[in-house]
Amino acid sequence: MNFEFNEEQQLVRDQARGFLNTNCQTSVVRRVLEGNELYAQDLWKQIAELGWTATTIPEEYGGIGLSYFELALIAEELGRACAPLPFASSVYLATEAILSVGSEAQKLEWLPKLAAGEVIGTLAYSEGPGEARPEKINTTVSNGSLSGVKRAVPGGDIASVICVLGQSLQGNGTSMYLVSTESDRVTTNTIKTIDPSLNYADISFENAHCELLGEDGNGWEILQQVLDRAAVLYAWEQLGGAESSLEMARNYSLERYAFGRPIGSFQAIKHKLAEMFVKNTLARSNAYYGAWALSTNAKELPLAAATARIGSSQAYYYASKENIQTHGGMGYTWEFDCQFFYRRSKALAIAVGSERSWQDKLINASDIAAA
Amino acid sequence: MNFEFNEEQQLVRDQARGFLNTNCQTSVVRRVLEGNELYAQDLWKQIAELGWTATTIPEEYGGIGLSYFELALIAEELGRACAPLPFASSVYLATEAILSVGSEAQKLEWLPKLAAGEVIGTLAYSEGPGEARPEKINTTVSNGSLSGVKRAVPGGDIASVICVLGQSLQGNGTSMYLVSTESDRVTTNTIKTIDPSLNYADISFENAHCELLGEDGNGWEILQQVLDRAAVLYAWEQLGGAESSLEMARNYSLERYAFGRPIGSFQAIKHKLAEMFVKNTLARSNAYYGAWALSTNAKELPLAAATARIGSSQAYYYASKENIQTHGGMGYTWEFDCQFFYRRSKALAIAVGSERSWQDKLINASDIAAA
Amino acid sequence: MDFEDSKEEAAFRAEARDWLISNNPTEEELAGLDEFQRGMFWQKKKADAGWACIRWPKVYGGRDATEMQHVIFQQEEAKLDTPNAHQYLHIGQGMAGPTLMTWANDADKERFLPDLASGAKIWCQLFSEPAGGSDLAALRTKAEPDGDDWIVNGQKIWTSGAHYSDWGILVLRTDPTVAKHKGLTYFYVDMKSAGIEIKPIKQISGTSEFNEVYFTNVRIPDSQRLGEVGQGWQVSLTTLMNERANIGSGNSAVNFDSLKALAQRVTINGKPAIEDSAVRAKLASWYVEEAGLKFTAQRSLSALSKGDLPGPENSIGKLVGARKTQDMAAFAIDLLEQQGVEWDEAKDEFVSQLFQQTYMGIPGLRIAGGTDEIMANIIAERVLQLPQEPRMDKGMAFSDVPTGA
Amino acid sequence: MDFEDSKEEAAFRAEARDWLISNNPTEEELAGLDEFQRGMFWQKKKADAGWACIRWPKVYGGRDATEMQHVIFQQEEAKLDTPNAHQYLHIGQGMAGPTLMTWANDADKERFLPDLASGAKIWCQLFSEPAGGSDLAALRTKAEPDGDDWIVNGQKIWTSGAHYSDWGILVLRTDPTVAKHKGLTYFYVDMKSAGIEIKPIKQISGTSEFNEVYFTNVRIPDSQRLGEVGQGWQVSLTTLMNERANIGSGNSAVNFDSLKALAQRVTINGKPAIEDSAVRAKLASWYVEEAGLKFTAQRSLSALSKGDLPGPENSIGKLVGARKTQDMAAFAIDLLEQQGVEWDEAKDEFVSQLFQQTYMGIPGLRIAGGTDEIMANIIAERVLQLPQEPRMDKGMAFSDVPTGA
Repeated sequence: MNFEFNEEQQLVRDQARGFLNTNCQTSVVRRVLEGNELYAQDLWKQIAELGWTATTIPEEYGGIGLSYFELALIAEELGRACAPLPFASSVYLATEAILSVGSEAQKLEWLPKLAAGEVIGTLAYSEGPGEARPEKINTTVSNGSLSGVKRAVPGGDIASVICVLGQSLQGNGTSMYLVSTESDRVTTNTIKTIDPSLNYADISFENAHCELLGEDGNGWEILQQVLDRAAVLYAWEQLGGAESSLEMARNYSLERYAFGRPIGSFQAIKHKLAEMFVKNTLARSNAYYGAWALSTNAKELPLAAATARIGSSQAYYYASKENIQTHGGMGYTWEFDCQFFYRRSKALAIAVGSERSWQDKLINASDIAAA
Repeated sequence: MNFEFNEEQQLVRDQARGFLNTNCQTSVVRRVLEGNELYAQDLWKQIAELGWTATTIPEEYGGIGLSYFELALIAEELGRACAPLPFASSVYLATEAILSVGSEAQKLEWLPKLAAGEVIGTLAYSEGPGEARPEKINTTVSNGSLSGVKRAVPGGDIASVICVLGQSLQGNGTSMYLVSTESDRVTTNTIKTIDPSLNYADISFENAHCELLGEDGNGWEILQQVLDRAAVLYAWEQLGGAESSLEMARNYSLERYAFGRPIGSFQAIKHKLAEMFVKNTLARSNAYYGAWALSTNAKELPLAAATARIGSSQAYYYASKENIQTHGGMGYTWEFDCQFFYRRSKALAIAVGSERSWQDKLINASDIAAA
Repeated sequence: MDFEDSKEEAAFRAEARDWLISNNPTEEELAGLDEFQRGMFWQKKKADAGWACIRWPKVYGGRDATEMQHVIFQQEEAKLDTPNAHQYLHIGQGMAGPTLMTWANDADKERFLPDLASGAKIWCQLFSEPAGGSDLAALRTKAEPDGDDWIVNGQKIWTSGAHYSDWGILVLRTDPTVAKHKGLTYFYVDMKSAGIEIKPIKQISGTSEFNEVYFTNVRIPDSQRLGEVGQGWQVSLTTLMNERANIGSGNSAVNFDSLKALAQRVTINGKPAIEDSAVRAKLASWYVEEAGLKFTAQRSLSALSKGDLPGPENSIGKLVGARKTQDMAAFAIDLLEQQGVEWDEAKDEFVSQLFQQTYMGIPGLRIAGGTDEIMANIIAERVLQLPQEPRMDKGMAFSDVPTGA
Repeated sequence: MDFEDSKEEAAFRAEARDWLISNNPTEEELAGLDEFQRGMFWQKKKADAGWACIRWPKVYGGRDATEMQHVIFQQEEAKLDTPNAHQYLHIGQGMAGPTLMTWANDADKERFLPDLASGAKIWCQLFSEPAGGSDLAALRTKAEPDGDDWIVNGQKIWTSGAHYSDWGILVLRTDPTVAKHKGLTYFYVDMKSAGIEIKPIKQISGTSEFNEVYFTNVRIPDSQRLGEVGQGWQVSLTTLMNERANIGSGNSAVNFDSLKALAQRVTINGKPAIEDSAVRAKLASWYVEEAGLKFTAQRSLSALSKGDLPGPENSIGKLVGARKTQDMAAFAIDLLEQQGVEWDEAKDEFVSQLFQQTYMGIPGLRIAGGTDEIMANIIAERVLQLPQEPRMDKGMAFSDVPTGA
C-alpha cells in the first residue's frame, strides 16, 4: 500500500511551488488580469525551460517522459498560484490529444514544439451556449479545408495549433482535426470573460487547411477520451486553487480582529474553514485516485476522472466564495487577491464540462466500473 | 392587502393550541407509540366533539362549513402536538375526495358521519414500493366488486370507508372507488413502521363491494386533485411539527450548559437554530399561499400546493433532525420526545408524494401558472 | 386572507396612480438632462406636489402618510418608467432623515429635512472603518474638542455617494479610554469641508459604488452634533434600524423566471434543459425559497397595513436571497457550459451578461449591510432570543481591546 | 503511487491469511455456543497463537506488530466469516489497553493486559455524565478519600457493555474547588463492586447499546488509581485519542451501491429511477464523498505504512459519513414513496429494513464519540490551528462554573 506520491514526485512539487512562489506571485496574475497581455509570456518561457510543458511527452518527441503524477503535481501548483498561463489548454488538451491519437508524423511535427513551449495548442469544440452535441456541430470540412466558428476557446488567441471538432469528411459522424492558426483563414477574437487572467477567444475558420487527427468518424470518442484525461489534471489545478483559498481565509481569520478577538476564534468562521478543509481533503483524495487511474490507464479512468473533477469543482467553488466571505468587505475589493480565485474557480469549473455534466457521466461510468 | 389570518381564524388556532396543550401532551403520543392502541381514541372523540373533523364540510352534510383557513390552522396545531390521530388520512384525503367528486347520495351517506368523527376514512392508492403509476394499478373491479392489495395505507386499520384507486370498469384507465371495510372481504393488517404513533396497514380486497367515486376513467385525475388539496393541509401539519422541533431545540439550548455557558450561546447552535427559523418562516409563508389557493380554488393551486409541500417537507426534516442534534446524546434516547418529530417528519414527507415528486410537479405547475 | 387592498388602501392607490400617471415626466421635460439630473427633476416635482418622502410630516416636506401608503406609492411608481433618484437619495432619505427626525433640534430639522425630501441636498453615511467591519462599534476615527469645534482625523470606508453628497452623517470616537460603545459621538459634516479626501473603491465586479473617505484635521462645529457626547452608539442605532428596513431582500434579475428561461434555451442530452429532472429539482427548490421570500414580504406588508412595524425577521430576506442568487448564477453559468465564461455587456444578455454580472456582484451582497454570519446572529439573538457570544471587550477601555495589530 | 503491498507487507499478509484460513473456527468447534461465546472462543484462539492485539508487546499478549500489520490483519480477517468479538472487546482493547499501557505500573500491566488481549476479561469505559456531554471535563461524579480507598458517588452515562464488563476505566472529580480540568483523577473499577447499578438506555432506534451506571458509595482502592491525584484529565486524553482512532468513518450499509440498487428497482415517471437525472446527480455527489472518504483512508494507511500516525484529520470520516448517510437514508425512503414508512425486519430488506433502520440509527452516530459540531471544532483547532472559543470557565473553581441548574 503506497497511496502517496514518491519522494521524487514530491520534489517536483516542492520545486514547482518554490519557483511559483518567487515567480508567480499574485502581482503577476493581477498584471495579466488588468493589462493587455494575453498571458504571462515571461513566466511561460521560464516554465517551458523548466520542462513543465514537456512533462509527459516521451523523450523521442522531445519531452522528458515523466508520469502523470508529476504533471498532476505541477497542475496543483499552477492552480495554487492561479497562474495566468494557457497551460491547461495547451498541455491537458492539445498535447494530450496529439499524444493519444496523433499520427507518427503529427507527433513528430508538433510534440517537440509543444514540449519546448514554442508552440501553444488548444482544443476547440464548443460552438455556442450550452452543451456541445455531435449532431449539432456546424464545423465542416471539404477538400482538406475546415470552416466553422468555435466559441470561447481557452487560450484561443494564444494557440498556434488547434484540435478542432468538426463533421466527418464522409458524413460519418464527427472527426477531430488539427489546424494551424498561422493561416489568415483563421481569425481569432479574444472575448471578455469573468476571468481575464486567462485568454478565451472566438475562432472563425474559413476554408482553413486541416489534417485529420485520429480516425475519421471518431471525433466524439476522441473528445470524450481527451476530456476524461484532462478532467483529472483540471481537478488537480482546481484543488490547488481551493487550497490557496483556504490558506488565504485561514491567514486572514487569524490576523483580523473583531469584538476583541481574531475572527478565526468564532465558530461561524471556524466551522466554515473546517468545511473547506473537509471538502479539500476529500477532493485531494479523489484527485489521487484520478492521477492513479490516469497514470496506469486503468479501466476505472472515466469513473475516477468524474469523481476527481466533481470533487474539485465543488471544493474550489466553496472555498473561493467563502474566502471572500471570510474577508468581509475587503475581500470584495479589486485591491485584494480573493477575486482571482473566485473568477478562476468558475472558469475552470466549466472548462471541460460542468459539474452537472460530470455527475451524469459518473453514473454511467459506475455501471462500467462495476461490470 | 391582508395576507394574514383574520381574528376569528386566529381564535380557532388559539383554541386548538390550548386544547392540545392540555389534552395532547407528548405523553399521549408516547402512549400510542409504545402501546397497542391504533390511535388515541379518547382524543379523537374530543376533537370530533369540537367539530375539527367537520371543519370544511358544508352544513347541509352535517359539517360546520368553515373555510380551509381554519382547517389549515387546526392542521398546524395537530402537527405541533404530533397528534397520534388518523386526522390527515380521514380529513385531508377521504373527506376531501368525497366532498370533491362524491355523488349527492355518497355525500349524504358519508359526510355527516365523517363530520361527526363516527366514521374514519382514508385513501388507498399505493400498491408497492416506489411511485404509483396508473398503468401499474393491479386493483380491478368486476360486477361491483373490487379486488387487489394496497400497501402502507395511512390509517388503514382504523378507517371504515376507503377511497380506492383501481382500474376502470370499462378499461378506461383508472377510477376511484368507495369501499366500506365492514365487509369480511376487506382484510387489514397493521404494519410496523418508522412512526408507530400513526397507523398504517396493508389492505387486501377480495371481491369487496364498491361504488364508483367520481367519473369512471377519471381515477388518476381525481387522485391528483385530492393530493394537491391534501398537500396544502399536510404542509400545515408539517409546519406545526417543524415549529415544535425549533421550540424544543431553542428551549434546550437555553437550559443546557457546556463550558460554563448555555449551549445556545455558541454560534454553532445559534446558526443552526437561525437556519431552522429561516426554513420555518419561508415554509410558513408558502403555506399561507397554499391556504389562500386552496380556499379560493385558485388556478395557482397546483403550484401553491407543490410550493407549500416542498417547503414544509424540507423545514420539518431539517428541524426534526437538528433538534435531536441540539439535544446531543439525550435527544437520541427513547425517553426524550425528540424522536416523535423525527419519525413524524419522515412519515408525513412521503404521505402524499415525496419532495422529489413534488419538485417535478412544481415545474409542470409553473408552466400552467405562467400560461 | 387576500391579496386585495382595503377600501382605504384602494382609494389611496387610485389617487397615487392618477397623480403618477399625470405627472410622470415627458421626454420633452427631461430633454438634455443626464441620468442624475433626470432623477432630481422628478424628485423635485414629487416634492412640490407633496409626494416625496410621504411618510414624513408635512411640515418637513412629507405627507403624513402611513407606512402602508408609502409601500403602495412605491408599488405604483414601480409600475411606471419614471426617472430614478432612489440610488442617490435612499441613504439620505432612508437613514439620515429618520436620524435627524429623532435627534436633531427643530431648527435643524426645518433646515435639512425638506431639502432631503426634495433632493436639493444629498446625504451620505460614514460609519464603517477598515478596522470595523462586522464589529461596527470598533471604529477609531477620532474627534478631539477644540473650542466650539471638533477636529477629526481618521478614515471611513464603504461610503456610497461620498463624492456627490452635500452632507454626511458619521460616528466618531471621542473617548478611547472608556468602553467601546461608550466613547462614541454622532455628528453630521459638510462633505466639502477642508481636509476631506474621497477615493473610490473598485470592487471585484469592476464597478466602484463605494468610497474611502479620509479625514485630516477636519473641523466640525459642535452644533453639528446629534445626541450627547458619548451617546453616539445610541444615535447610530436609529440609523442602523432604518438601514436594515431599507436593504430588504433585493429582487435579483437572476431568479426562477430567468433561470427557467435559460433552461428552455439550452439543451441537456439533446433535450431542453428544463426537461432534465436534475435541473427541475434545483429550480423547484429555488422557486420555493423565492416564493417563501415573496410571501414573507406580503406578510410583512400585511403587518404594516395594520400598523405594526416589521421586526428583525426581515434579516432573512438578504440572508436567503443572496446565497440563493449566488448558487443560481453559478448554476446558470454551468448550464451555459464553456461559453458561460463570457461576460460582455455588448452581447446577448442571457448568454453573456445577466448571470456573469450577478456571479461577480453577488459576493458583495452577502457582505454589505451585515454579512450572512451577522444576519444569522441577529436572527438567533433578536428573534430567537438566544444569548450573545461572550464579549471579550466587555467593560474594557477601547484602547485596551486586542486588535491583532 | 499504487494500491499494492510492499514486499514486507505482502509477506505478512500471506502469513496472516494462511493462519486465519487454517484456524477460522469450524461449525463443529462452535457448536452449542452463542454469539458472545463464539466471539470469545475465537479471541482466545487468536491470543493463544499470538494473533490478538498484535500491535501490543509480546509480553502483554501481543505480537510487537506494526500499525500497518495490524491493518493488514484486520483486512484479511474481514475477508473471512469469523466469529465477531470486536463489539465486546473494542473498548477494552482500543481504549483501556492503551491507557493501562501508558499509565499502569508493571505489575498491573502484567495482570490485566494479557487478559484484555485474550478476551478473558472485558472492560468498559465510564467517562460521560448527564451534565457532561460535549463538555466532557464537566463531570461531577465524585470520589472522596477514605483511608486507602475512595468512596464514589454519582452517575455515568453512555457506557456500552457495562453489564457484561469485568472492569471499567473511569474519571472522577476528586476536587471541586479547583479548575475543571485540574480536579479530576483517573481510576479503574471492578464492575461487580457493591453500589454499582446498571440501567440500559433505550435509544430511538429501539435498541439499547448503552447504559446508565449509578455509583452509590462504591469503594475503589487507591491502588486502582492511574496517574496522580488531579492528573485525571491528562490520563483520559490517552484514552480519548485512542477512541478517536477507533471510531473511524464507519462503513454504512446505506451507501452508493445500495442506493443505486434501489434506484434500479423503483421507477420515476415509469422509468427506472436510476435514469432520472435528479437521482443521478444526488447519487453522484454522494459517490464523490464516499470515494473521497475511502481514498482518504487509503492515504492514512499509506502514512501508517511509512510509520506515521494518523492525525486529527481523521475526524472528517465520521463528520462527513454520518450526515451523508442520514441524507441518503432519508432520500431512499423518499424513493420508496408511501411504502417507505414500513420498517419490519421480517420483510424485504431493501424495502422495509435497510434504509429505515439507518434513518432511525444515524442520529446517534452524528452525536456519539463527538458531535458534528465538536468534530468541526477539532478540525478547526487541531488541524487548522485556529484559536479556541473564549473559555468562560477558565481558571474558575469547578464548583463556581455556571451550570444553569
